[in-house]
Amino acid sequence: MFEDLRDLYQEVILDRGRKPHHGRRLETFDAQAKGDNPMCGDRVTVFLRRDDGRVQELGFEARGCAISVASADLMADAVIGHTPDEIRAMAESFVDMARTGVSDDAALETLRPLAGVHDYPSRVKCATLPWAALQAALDGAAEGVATSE
Amino acid sequence: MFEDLRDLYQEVILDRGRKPHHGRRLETFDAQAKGDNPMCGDRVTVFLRRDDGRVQELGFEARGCAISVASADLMADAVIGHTPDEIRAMAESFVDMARTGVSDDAALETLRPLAGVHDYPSRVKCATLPWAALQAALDGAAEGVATSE
Amino acid sequence: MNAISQLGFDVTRIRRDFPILSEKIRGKDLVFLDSGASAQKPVVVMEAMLHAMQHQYANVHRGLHWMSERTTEAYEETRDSIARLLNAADRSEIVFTHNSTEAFNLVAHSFGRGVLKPGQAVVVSEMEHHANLVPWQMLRDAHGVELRIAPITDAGELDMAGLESLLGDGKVGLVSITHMSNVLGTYTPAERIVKLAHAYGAKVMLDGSQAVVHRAVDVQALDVDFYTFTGHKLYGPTGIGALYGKRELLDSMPPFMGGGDMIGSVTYQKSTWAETPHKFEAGTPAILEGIGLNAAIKYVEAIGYPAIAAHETALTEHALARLSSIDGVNLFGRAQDRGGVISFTLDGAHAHDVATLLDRQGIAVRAGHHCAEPLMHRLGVQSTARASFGVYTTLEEIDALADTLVRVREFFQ
Amino acid sequence: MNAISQLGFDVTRIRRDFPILSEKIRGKDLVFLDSGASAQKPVVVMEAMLHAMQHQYANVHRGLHWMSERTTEAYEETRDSIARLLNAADRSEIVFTHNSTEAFNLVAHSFGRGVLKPGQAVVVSEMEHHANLVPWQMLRDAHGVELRIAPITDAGELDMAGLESLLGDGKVGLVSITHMSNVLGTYTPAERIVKLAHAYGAKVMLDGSQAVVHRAVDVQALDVDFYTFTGHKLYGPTGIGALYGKRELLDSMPPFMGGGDMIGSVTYQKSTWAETPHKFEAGTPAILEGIGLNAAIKYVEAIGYPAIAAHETALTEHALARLSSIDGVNLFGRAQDRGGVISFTLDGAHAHDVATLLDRQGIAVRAGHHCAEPLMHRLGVQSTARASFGVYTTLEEIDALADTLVRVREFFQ
Ligand SMILES: Cc1ncc(COP(=O)(O)O)c(C=O)c1O
Ligand SMILES: Cc1ncc(COP(=O)(O)O)c(C=O)c1O
Repeated sequence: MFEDLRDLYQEVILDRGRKPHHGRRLETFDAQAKGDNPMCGDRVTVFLRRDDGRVQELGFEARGCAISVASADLMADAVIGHTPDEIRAMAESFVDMARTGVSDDAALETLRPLAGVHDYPSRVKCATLPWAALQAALDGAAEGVATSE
Repeated sequence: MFEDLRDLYQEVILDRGRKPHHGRRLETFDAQAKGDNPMCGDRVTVFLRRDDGRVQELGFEARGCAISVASADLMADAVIGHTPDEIRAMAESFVDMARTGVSDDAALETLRPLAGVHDYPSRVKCATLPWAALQAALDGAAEGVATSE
Repeated sequence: MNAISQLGFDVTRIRRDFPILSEKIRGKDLVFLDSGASAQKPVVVMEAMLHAMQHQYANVHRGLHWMSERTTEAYEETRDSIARLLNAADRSEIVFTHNSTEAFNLVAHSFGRGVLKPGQAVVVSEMEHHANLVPWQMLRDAHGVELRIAPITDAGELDMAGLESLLGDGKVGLVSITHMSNVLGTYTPAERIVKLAHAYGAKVMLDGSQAVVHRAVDVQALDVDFYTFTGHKLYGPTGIGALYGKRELLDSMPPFMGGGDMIGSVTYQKSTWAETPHKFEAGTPAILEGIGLNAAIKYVEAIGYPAIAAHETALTEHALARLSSIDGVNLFGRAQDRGGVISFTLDGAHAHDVATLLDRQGIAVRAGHHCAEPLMHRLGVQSTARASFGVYTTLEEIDALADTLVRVREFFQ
Repeated sequence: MNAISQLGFDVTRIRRDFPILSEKIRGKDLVFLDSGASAQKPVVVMEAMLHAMQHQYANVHRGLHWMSERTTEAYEETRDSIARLLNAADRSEIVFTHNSTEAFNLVAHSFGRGVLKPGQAVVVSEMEHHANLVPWQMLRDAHGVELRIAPITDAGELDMAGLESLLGDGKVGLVSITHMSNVLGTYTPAERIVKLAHAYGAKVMLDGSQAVVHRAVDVQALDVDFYTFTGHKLYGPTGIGALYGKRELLDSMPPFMGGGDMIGSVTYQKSTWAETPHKFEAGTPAILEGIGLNAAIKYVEAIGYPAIAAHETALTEHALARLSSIDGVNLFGRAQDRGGVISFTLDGAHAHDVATLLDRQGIAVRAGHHCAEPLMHRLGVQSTARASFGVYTTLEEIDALADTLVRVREFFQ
């Protein structure tokens, strides 16, 4: 019945959505920020620990759908070890991929399973919300962000 | 060209609209009130002198169209010598006639030339404005009325 | 008994009035179960708006020419229709707004700042739409009016004792409560609320955005002070709604917005206001939308509220029976008196994911907080999925929802 | 040169897009010279709205289903079109309103109460529509902001020296002026106004309700802070308009109305707001009207402003020449830079009577104070008649007006 949804809900998304690897508040962290999707009430709070100018650890607390949780979790995998500038570039590429469905940015390899959201405009935000929160954390925003676009 | 407008602009209306008989502020008066038509900025101020429970004299200042001036002037003719209660009844009949075009009220005989307004809904107010002001004057309203219906 | 006669009227015929219902979504038949967010429009509404644009249109209230006079008549006839629909005592008690949200903001501004005094209080309930919460918060923060929250029971009904205890100190100037919850489907006991509030000297505003779609409303019988609904949920166009207010209350309130059409006379020093209801209607109104709404109201009246209510009851009972029999489906709200709006969650799947999977099969439901975040907290969830019904909804569509939900559960297991 | 080529484009073809123009009024051909009050609608606008209602409609911003997503896309595309029309730097600078009146009230409320401080001043001119006067009076009376009136010259142009002298004390926070007068047809020197006001530290709002119908507007080139127009005058549906605001200004302002769609998150204690522009857009928007407005904007763009402006100039010059040659006709406004709106009176006849007689011949003009009472005082009249032109207006229609006016004068002699 839902064959065609497999492009959106790939196995890794269902898995990570159900049992994320990084779904916890860090014990010690240097920055945190939350992202809200006011349309649906979803919220992701990101905690990060930096060292040597690089993100060493990232955890998150999320209330949200499989897409947003999986996206947060894959994001954590992807950004650990990277500098804020690298992460900002990655975030930009990612948002672009979520909207268009394609990307030639090699850095996004492990994030590619999320490209399927582009077919479901209202779900694009689910995938990009954790990235918005992460950027706010990097920018030191206290209040966090509400994505409404 | 305007033959069909003769039912609205009868000779008496053009005459009275141009040269009203009662178009002046009374030197002494017991009551006054103004009526505003906010849609168009027309205004009629009515002054009246009572004696023995009857209206003895009525004057008015108007800025308005031929219909409203003629209506005020014919109203003055019609109400002089009458009691407030009689005038209120007359006003009610008149408004009814202006809306429907017909009336079997004999008291309205001299006002009948104004019945043509019923065909021009936005002009009905022009004809009824002086009557609204007169009623306000009888009721002792200070502020006057703004007809917006 | 077959499905159609069970519904109390000929739903097949009704569906023909809504051309959009034969659309395909990703190759599947559209099953539109999101009428609570906004209803589809019958052909008569389209025709009324089209006719105006093709044959009879000009600005209203201002022109002295034929087109303007006729357009004004058509537009103002809608006020009569709304007065009839709500059984208002007088047409001047009907204020055109752009939706219910504007009606709440109007009352919060004009009654709230103009009549209520700092130190007085406004009561809303735990199951309000943001439209009936945020304007009062803004009033609280700007004007020093207290905001009190009337509790609901675990069944999702208004807790009348709780409401009464909020009224006890006599400070409450206004009780503003939904007439039907857009999340739980609960009808509130409007008459009792009004009696209770009036006994404590408070005025009452009811949010009829959902209620008026399903049941006859009689503002005089309810003795309610303010009532609002929004056109687009009542099969009318967007951009038009209405506020009912008792004449003497409306008269006592200052205007909300300033501009053309709401004035008596204007000088730089001082302007005076037009009479009720015009003093609340600044600027060029939603003329075409008013004309469309009139057609919608007549459409609803032609079907008749008894038939609509019977249809809604049949659908709701069927849906509650079908959905509650599915393992892992949780239903919210068990009010005695409830209407055709059903919120649910599915164990192991987020409401968004459920909605996306349903959508893949052509089934449109809403998922999220439904503009009622505090109620979500009260229910202990972040979001729910919601199916809501209209005059054109069929039992078969509800079956499609139930059958597909079973598969959704399997997908996420 | 014949009339058509004189107009710079094929008005016959354009008239076919407006079916209402072939209506008869009391047996006479409709001559619609009241477009300044509200314009007629081209078929493309009707079709866009009809198509949405027939094939693609649901509430926006909320649903996760196909119909809602597609409707949201269609509606939000209008924001892009408006941004393009006004040349805004970013689509987030476009706030949907219900008309220009609401835009003024929004700015008077959110900027006026939220940013301006008591003791500061707002400047409007002597030729404003009530929409750009009454909201500031209400702000003055509620918030202690002074209201200053910039004079106009006897020719009906803005008195720039007079404006400058009002700015001298540095108290003025906002200058809010029409970009084109709906009574005199005057275009104001928007760029100079903005430069001047900015030099004194004041922000500028321009009322483009009339201007945008006739000329290309570039808010970035003007460097204006707020700009508004109303859809129904731009050949779009009623119930929709727009406010442009510079992003940082909009960001600095509190919301106007509260409700759904404008929130970040809601708790009883405190709510946060959505981002600009959504924080100013409470409740279900005018979805169908937004979709219709998009079609109207594209229609105007397809004709092109150069052609529209040339047409308007030709009509206006012809009308001024014809009307000024009629004995007893008085024209108001002699601005150097003026557009297709002409106010006049006729000696010995009140404007209403003139309008009624014209209407009898099928000619629709407006008569009254045109929602500009203080300007009427300034001109020393109670009311005027007004002819105003659209893309579909012909030279022949102006001739019909002029010829009939001669007869009207005779009638009242
Ligand atoms: C110059 C001007 N400003 C403002 C308005 C108000 O427009 P609306 O009534 O659509 O809000 C109008 C038209 O009525 C106008 O001509
Ligand atoms: C109960 C309730 N109140 C108010 C509203 C607000 O209606 P609108 O957005 O049309 O103003 C809605 C719908 O969104 C609703 O369901």
